[in-house]
Amino acid sequence: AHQALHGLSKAQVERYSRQLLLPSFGIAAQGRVCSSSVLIVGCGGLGSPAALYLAAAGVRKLGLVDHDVVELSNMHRQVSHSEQRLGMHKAASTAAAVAALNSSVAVDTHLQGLTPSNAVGIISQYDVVIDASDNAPTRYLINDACVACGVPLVSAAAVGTDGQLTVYNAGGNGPCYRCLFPECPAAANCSRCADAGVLGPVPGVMGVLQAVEAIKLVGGVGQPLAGKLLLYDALAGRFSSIKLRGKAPGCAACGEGGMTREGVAAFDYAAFTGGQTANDGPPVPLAVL
Amino acid sequence: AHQALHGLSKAQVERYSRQLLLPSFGIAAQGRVCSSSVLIVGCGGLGSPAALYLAAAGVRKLGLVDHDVVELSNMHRQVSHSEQRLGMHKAASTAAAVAALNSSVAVDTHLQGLTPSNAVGIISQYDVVIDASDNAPTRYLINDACVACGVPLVSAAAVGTDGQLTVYNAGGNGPCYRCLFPECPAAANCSRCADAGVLGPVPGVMGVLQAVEAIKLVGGVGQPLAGKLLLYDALAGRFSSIKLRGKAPGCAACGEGGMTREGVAAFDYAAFTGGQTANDGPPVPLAVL
Amino acid sequence: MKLKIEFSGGLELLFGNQKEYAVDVPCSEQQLTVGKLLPWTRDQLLKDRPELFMKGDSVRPGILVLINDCDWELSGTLDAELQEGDKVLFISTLHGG
Amino acid sequence: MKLKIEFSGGLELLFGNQKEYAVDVPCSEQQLTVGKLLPWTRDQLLKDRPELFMKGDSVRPGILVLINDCDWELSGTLDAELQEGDKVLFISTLHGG
Ligand SMILES: [Zn+2]
Ligand SMILES: [Zn+2]
Repeated sequence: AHQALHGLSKAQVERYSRQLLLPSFGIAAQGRVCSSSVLIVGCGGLGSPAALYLAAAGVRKLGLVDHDVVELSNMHRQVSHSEQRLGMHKAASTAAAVAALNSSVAVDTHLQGLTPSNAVGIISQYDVVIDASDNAPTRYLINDACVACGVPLVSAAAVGTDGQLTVYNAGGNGPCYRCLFPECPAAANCSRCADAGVLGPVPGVMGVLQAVEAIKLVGGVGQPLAGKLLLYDALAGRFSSIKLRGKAPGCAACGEGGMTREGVAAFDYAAFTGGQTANDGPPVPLAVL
Repeated sequence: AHQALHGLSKAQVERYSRQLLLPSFGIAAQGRVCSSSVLIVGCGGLGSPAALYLAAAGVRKLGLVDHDVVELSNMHRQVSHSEQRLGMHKAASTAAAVAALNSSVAVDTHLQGLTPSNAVGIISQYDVVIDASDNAPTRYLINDACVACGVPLVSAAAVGTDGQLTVYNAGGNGPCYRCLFPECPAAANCSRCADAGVLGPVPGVMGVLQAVEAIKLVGGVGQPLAGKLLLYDALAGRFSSIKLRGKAPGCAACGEGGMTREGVAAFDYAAFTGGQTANDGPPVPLAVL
Repeated sequence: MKLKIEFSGGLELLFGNQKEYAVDVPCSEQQLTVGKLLPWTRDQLLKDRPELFMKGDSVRPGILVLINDCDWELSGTLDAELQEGDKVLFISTLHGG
Repeated sequence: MKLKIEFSGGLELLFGNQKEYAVDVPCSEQQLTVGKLLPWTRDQLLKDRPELFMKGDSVRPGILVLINDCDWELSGTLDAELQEGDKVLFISTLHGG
């Protein structure tokens, strides 16, 4: 009878008791989290902590997308992996970490990575998507597929000692990624970790913040971090928040006659981004050291 | 010859390559991190991510203090543990997670918890201390021992959907914990997770931020978050920073004739805090659910 | 005098679980100290357990008072003079982790 | 006109690895648009690889311009008029993770 009332088992009540106690969260929000599904694209520096905290919080299903394998140079920031799993597929390694932490979470791994042809099919199965990817083509692809499928998108990035975070597509007049960046930056303007380096816990901070925002969305609590961009400057120990433009009327993704599900599959993301690949490039030569 | 130049092995160069690439970090800061020691008091919601990210970043020695065992109600936020390690001592469980992530980190576990008689002996062995504890007596004890030993202290707390973070004892005129709170709050004014609940990833955010601040301190980079208190309001998705008072001249810890190493061992923290214990109390009855 | 009063760190639970108040506090000749604001806040805004907010003439131990995001110790604690539009933030220190 | 100019997201690497500049920009009758500030910033502050900052009359794709922490799209982009004391922040979007 009790189980029927709130939909949580006795083990769930014990496991999530500290969230059930929270007046601003409670049984209703926990129940929604326990029946939600979240997709994490990228099991690296952002996706590692996002996956751990979403699993711990008790989402029903976690989707994990990556096409890389765990390398030693990932280990300083990608804490869902382990030395024993070096060489393993990243999504499979993160799935193992999730299973060890909370075996009640269903995990779907997508080992081929997100592509224009599979993106809509995968993303349409989830309530919220987390962009934890590391390259421009994938970021445009995720944005377009989330717009086409009407799925909220928690997007973050981290390079060097800086982090950025915002929520797209969560209602209101907030912009999508293409509203902000209608034209793709040149490769030289795209800071990536493999080229520019990154202080390990900086993506960690941003990835846990992504988990917070995803839990707020699926739990139906709080104000999503939408229409604003949160900036973290780790060296200064400072966060700031900037107010973003509204939707661009002529946006190729969210505007009138914008991106459809079919349009995503047909779009040439490689050409649009000037031949940038969805692969993390080889490590910069460190012979100088 | 190379090793002699920068003190890092070939495996270290590969593992930490993304931090070595960082102009603002580089080989000098990584070298300092690799020869540093950090003590984490509390292997719970804050200490779990702090330990993972400090291990990943490559500190030489990590001290882990706790006296509790892993319970199911911890698992929604204490991501260094696992279902398999339920019932294990928390410091030992976190040590296992650290070893899996970076076997080159030396781990010292202190399973008896921090007490007035052992605090100075333990803390004086470390370069930086992280306060990841969950109760008032331990927070005063850590503060006093860090003041007496001259060790910088990265202090954070999280309850409900709020987090707080500051760095004490890191040079300058910043206050210590007793400067801010010379009189202990009554138990009813002390929000703790076991009583008030906590949204799982909120201590996660604060714990990773503690790792960032500890790495800045031992690496000698950036501005420590001292003399300021960083506030995180997860429901609003907002960070703010407030300016704190300077040192209180008459502070019982850092003032003239303040706390000595011997004074810490002799101080009655239980009496000072009105009989609050260093134990996380039993869970609030959840029969109502 | 028009002020913003905010509560954080769980203190908002004593104030109807509302974190931000825009208030207009009666005062003579635009003179208002924090010492006078405290009992007004207790009497007008507090909904629950008044003993957890004030002790004597001041706030309870464990509560920080911030005027425009600066510790009130920097501006005279109870004697700090408030100006039109000031933000007064009360924070309860947290011990959890 | 006295302004604060800030760079973030790696853009500071083009500007001598300095994140904040306090500048005094020559202008006629206190009239200065962002469109005029851009080439001044490039010519006076930029140390390295000018092609990564501007493209044509505007900033390169991937750079956000914020005036007092608000997206310049909200105030007219290149035609936005600056006031004494304004803060102009240039952010490079990040792709890493
Ligand atoms: Zn759009
Ligand atoms: Zn002191």
